[in-house]
Amino acid sequence: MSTSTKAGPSSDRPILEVRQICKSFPGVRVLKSVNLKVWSGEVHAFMGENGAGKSTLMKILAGAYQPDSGEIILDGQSVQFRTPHEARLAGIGIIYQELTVAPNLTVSGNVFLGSELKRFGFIKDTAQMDRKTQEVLDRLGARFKATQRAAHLAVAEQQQVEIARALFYKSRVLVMDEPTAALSDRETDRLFEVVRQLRSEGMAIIYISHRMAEVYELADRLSVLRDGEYVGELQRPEFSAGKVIEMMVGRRLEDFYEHTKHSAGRVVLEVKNMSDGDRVKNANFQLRQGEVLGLAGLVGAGRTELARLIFGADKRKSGEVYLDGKKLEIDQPKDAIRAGIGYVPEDRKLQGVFLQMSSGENITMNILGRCATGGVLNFKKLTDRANAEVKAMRVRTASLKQRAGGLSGGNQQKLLLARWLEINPRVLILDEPTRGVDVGAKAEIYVLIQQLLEKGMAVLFISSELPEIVGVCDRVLVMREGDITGEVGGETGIEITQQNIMKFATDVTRSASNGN
Amino acid sequence: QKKLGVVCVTVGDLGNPFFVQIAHGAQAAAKKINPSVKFQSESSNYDVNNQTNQMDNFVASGANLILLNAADSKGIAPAVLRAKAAGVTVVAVDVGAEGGVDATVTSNNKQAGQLDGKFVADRLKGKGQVVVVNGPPVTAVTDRVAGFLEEVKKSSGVKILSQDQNAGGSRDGGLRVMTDLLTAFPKIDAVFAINDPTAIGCDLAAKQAQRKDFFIVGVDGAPDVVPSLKDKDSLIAASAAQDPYTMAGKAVEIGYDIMNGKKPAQELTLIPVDLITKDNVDQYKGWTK
Amino acid sequence: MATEVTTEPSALAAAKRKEFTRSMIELAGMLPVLIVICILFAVLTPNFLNQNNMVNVVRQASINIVLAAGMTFVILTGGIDLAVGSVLGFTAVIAVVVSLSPGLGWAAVPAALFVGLLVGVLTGATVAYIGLPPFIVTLGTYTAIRGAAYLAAGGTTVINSKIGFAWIGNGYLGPVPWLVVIALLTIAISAFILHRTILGVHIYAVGGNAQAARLTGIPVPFVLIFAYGVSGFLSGLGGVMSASRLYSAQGQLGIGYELDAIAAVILGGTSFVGGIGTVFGTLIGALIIAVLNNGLTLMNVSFYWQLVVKGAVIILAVMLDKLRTRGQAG
Amino acid sequence: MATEVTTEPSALAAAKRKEFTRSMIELAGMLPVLIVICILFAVLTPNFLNQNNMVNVVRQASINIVLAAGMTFVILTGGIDLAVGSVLGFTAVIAVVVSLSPGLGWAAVPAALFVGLLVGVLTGATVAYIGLPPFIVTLGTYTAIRGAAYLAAGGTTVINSKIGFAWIGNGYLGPVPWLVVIALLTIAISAFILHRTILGVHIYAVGGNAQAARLTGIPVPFVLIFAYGVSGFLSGLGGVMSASRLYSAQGQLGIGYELDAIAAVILGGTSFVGGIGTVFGTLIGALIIAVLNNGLTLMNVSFYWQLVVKGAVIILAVMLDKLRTRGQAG
Ligand SMILES: Nc1ncnc2c1ncn2[C@@H]1O[C@H](COP(=O)(O)OP(=O)(O)OP(=O)(O)O)[C@@H](O)[C@H]1O
Ligand SMILES: Nc1ncnc2c1ncn2[C@@H]1O[C@H](COP(=O)(O)OP(=O)(O)OP(=O)(O)O)[C@@H](O)[C@H]1O
Ligand SMILES: [Mg+2]
Ligand SMILES: [Mg+2]
Repeated sequence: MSTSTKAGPSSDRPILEVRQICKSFPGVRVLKSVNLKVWSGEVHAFMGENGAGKSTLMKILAGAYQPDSGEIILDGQSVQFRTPHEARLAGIGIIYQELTVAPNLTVSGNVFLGSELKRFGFIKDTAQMDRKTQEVLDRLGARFKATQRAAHLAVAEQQQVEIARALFYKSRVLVMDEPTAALSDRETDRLFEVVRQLRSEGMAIIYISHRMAEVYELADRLSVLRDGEYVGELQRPEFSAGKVIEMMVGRRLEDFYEHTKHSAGRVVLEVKNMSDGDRVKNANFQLRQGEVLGLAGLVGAGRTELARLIFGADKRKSGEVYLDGKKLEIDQPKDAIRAGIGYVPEDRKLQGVFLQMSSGENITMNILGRCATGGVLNFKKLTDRANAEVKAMRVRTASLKQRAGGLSGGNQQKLLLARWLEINPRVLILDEPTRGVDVGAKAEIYVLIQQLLEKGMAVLFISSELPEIVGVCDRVLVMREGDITGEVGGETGIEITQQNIMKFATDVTRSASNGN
Repeated sequence: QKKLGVVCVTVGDLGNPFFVQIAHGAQAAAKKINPSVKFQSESSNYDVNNQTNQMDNFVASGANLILLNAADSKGIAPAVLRAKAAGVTVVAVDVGAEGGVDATVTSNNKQAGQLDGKFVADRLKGKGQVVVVNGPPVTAVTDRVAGFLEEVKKSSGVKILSQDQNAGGSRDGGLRVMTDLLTAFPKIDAVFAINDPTAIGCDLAAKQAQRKDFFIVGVDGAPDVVPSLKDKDSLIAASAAQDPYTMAGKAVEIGYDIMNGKKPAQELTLIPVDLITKDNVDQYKGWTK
Repeated sequence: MATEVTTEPSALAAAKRKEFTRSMIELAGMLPVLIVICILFAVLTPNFLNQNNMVNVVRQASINIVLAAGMTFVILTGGIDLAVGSVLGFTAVIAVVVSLSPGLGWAAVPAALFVGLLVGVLTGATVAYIGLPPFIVTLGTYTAIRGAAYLAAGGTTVINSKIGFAWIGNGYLGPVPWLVVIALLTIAISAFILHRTILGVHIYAVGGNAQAARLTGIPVPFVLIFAYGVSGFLSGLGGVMSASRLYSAQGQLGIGYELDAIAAVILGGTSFVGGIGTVFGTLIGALIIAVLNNGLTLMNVSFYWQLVVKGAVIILAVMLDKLRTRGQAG
Repeated sequence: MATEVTTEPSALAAAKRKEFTRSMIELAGMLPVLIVICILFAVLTPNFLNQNNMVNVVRQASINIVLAAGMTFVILTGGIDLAVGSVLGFTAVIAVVVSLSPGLGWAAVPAALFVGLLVGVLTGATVAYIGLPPFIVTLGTYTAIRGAAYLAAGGTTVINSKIGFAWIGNGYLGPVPWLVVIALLTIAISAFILHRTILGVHIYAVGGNAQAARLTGIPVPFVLIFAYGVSGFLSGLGGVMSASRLYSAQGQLGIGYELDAIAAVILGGTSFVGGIGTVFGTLIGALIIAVLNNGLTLMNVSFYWQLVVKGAVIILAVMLDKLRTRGQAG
């Protein structure tokens, strides 16, 4: 994980300049006169809180949206992109934040989506596309084939499809909007290698991420956006977490992972021989009261699958779950919830939040029974509970009636946490709870986790972001290809470090032979 | 003597008692000729493409005699041609059909309309406002309406208030359309409904609106209209009665004769209709069973 | 780590205002469109506004209102029920047939409602447990139950001119026909279930995000069975209303009613995607359709032109609604 | 960056095998169900398997095949087209009316096809640019165009017994009726467009993930207009086939055809969600429906029972398909 040395403009003229861009959606001004300069051969980090307008600006650059006013200057020339295709031809590539993979198409179909190779002008050249895609996939070290359907790819693999798509064109500027949100360390490292190589080839890369560590590692320069307004930029030597966060949120924020180690209590949850015959092989572990047990591993290691098995969301092949020494009969999530197990799923939008329902309804979804007589809801009670949670969790919502879909990712995540806190589970499983969440909200979520522990809960914490695992967990289990291959922290005597975790997460023998 | 092995019938709508009687009449007549006859009835739902398919399927299943109640007398012609080419005898019932059917047996729909029209004109003494509650645009219906209009228009004092509201030929359609027409026209003297279900629907609508300023005439002489005719409070005054059961039986007999080389006297056999009114309903025997 | 996050008051206020406008617009829904249509008819035809005719319109809408209320439940879960018209026909026949059996007259209404409920519950179970697409399941029942209706009626019209429950279709409660009372009660009870009970929240949740609903412990199969059950039950009620109004029933009763019911629901602003919509909207939608039918007939527009106008108005209404709510969408 | 990631051969092979099984199952689709039904009929009724009857079945399916092929395009984009039956009726009337105009006989077929295309394109544009739900737009056209069909026919049957394009509906190419040739050609061309051209990929992409399609620069509005345009055009072709077969047309021609077309598409394995399905599947689906109609008639099953059996078979077929592909789903 070496840090790049080369930095800064290689010529006087930026390859891309954005001047005074404004953009409104009906009822909201998202961008207010934003400026940005990007030079060839640099990685330019672009930071800001959830909803600051980063993605919107990038979509304008990529021709997906039209700006209301302002100018884009590419290589000294004022340009206007009416379609994504035009932007692509002009040399601007983009990896969108929300995955733009069509699940029903093959990988190569996705890579060439919108710019298919053709014969006679309209017949698709499948063979050619497959071949070229496979070349790029190999270069990215992808473990899937060009001819495969995209539907069954993991999120990280879909991310690789996006990357492959962007690499295809000789882009002069490449926008990466949170490309690592779904990646774990190994894929992230590989992506960084690609980014560095592209930089050395003279490409300009705009890199958006909520992970400070990545920005440190990769960026040469950094611009910050707050509430649609351009705040300023920092050169690499000026980077510091405090400063960046201050620029982003407009105030100081210290000590990111504040974690008081807890003395683990008695065993609350015990999982024995858990297996689904496919992705999870015979998992055994114990979870103690008042501890945060991390579950680390590469993407696809089977962590989510294990969590879902415990929760009863998927069919298990074998395995038992004990809570406080009592065996549980869990066939579906309902049973797990009744027993006192909560689960915050990894895909917020798909599996967690009810986007079309109000914030209040989202929070109280699990306590309807308690706030009702004979099935008829007591709205006073519900509103009180929801208000209390909104206050306690500092959910930023206009009112309890605001649709959850209108909230930022961090705030949606808080709704989910609030929902579970309302029923006070004994065990809470958090699957990637900070994915795509900005630093401010992340810090708040960590604080919340501490509060849960103080209430006597036990937390199973799944994350692909190693610094976070290291910072938050008391003990960490590491999974690889469906097996729990190791444990660090706690009584093992092995210190919780990224290196120690990675040792268990990767097949040491194989990665050694790869010389990686 | 050729054997009557398979008899097939396709009619407009097997949900309508009238057509069900056609099927029953045909089956009974066929059974009389050959007790082990295979009998098949289909409903075209007034869709001529569908009916074309049914005709083809009949031919494929080895029919000797097809009774055709055409959804569209012209559109069905190619199917008739194909059936004829395959050596099947085709008799049109209730509605004429082109394409060279061997015979046609029909109640005189135009006459039914005319009888009703004459009744209305007479009772109104040639002067009044008349509403026609129309039905699906099939010939059996358009013929009735044409006959009715032809007759009432002979009297210059008759004014047609409405004649193109489609009540679908059903009770609920009649009820719905008539309710609106009653609102639209505060003064009505007579109503012509294209069949009895529609007429009963109109009667129900009048009851609900508490209107008694007019009378209703229908077509069919269906069993359910008989009590209405007998009922003094009912506005239904007359119905031009057909006899589907007899008509279909006749058609089978004629068809069987043709199969055996006995041509009927004339190609078109018209079963006359009778006008049943409140006065003569007690003598009405109803549809033969 | 006691970081205080101060929210910008201006942004929050703007969001609040937006929230308010949205909920007002949602509440009003298609009401403005209905009012515009009514004003047009009032100007164009003198009889339209008289009180009798207004009662008339609602009475004519009543069966569709009842069917559409059930359809609202189903569409809210993200499904569809094509079978409502067939079930209406089948149950109407059953009601009349049972009412004709000596000594069993009292059982006519319960029998029809029960059969409707049963069909709905079975449909729901098929959708919930076997996971078949609702469109195809109900296309199957649409066809099969139509056949059953013909069979039950023996291919003719079954008639009972002394039907025991004639008051439903022809009686009045004060100046209001029972049909109207039943329709409005159906809307009120549906609204109560949808907006005031746990089950209601669960229905919206399942329609909005079935996966999330399962993961929050909502009994998704039960919710689906309930929704289709309601639709079936209300179709049975529609059958009873129809039979009582006509003193009779026949196999083809209710053909095509499903499209009117669906149109009412969608005109009422309920989304096919599920999870969005209200049963009040459905009421407005059903009234729009009934007013169109009534007004055009009063204007003596020919049946053919009525079709053209009705089709055009359906599209225009939704278009207008779209334009009206544009900007509030975010 | 010459890092080679060695993938575990076993896992990869397993994945490949799975992928292969899946695509085989997808390709075969409902074919096994069709075959089972055919075998049943062959055993139960002697006339079913004779060659004439086989040609018969396909000829009877031909119009539905053409409509369903167009419907496949629309459903693949995640939409629906309820208007196909109405457009068929309208264009059939137009074809006959034009064929009757002196000197314009040659224009009959082009006119019908053009009108169908136009309706489809306008529908597509409304869906694409105004963003109205396809169900409601086509419910509107379903109603309005039915009215137009009645008006064009003047409420009666328009007839031309010397229709210039009679060969379409009644001629043969060798032993095969032209109707069948046209239906199969339609399937072949549709398959070519869907599976071999860029436009095809775009249709699947729009149905699979409309947002992704937009962001990657696929001209989503054009794709939608094309899909609805195809459906309209093929409905027009259906109208021509129908008019030619009957030497005539009337306003109510094609009522209810949309349900048969949709049923064929869904039986053929195309998903309502969009983006999944093939036009070969649609062919199988249409044949299943035609075989059912034909076989049940040959077996002398009563009309009422035919409905019951058809409905049950539709549900059973999808259920069977579900069970068959279960396990391959992961
Ligand atoms: N199509 C749209 N219509 C209306 N509002 C939108 C639309 N797209 C984005 N917004 C709003 O614009 C604001 C900026 O969104 P954007 O996605 O650019 O934020 P971001 O900085 O990328 O946030 P994140 O870090 O969460 O990705 C948000 O308030 C969002 O709700
Ligand atoms: N319900 C499911 N159906 C099909 N595939 C699934 C399902 N859940 C997980 N997978 C796949 O199983 C593999 C293991 O994923 P899982 O989510 O369990 O691992 P993970 O270590 O949590 O990785 P991630 O970081 O992607 O969540 C991935 O390829 C994923 O796409
Ligand atoms: Mg973003
Ligand atoms: Mg995971």
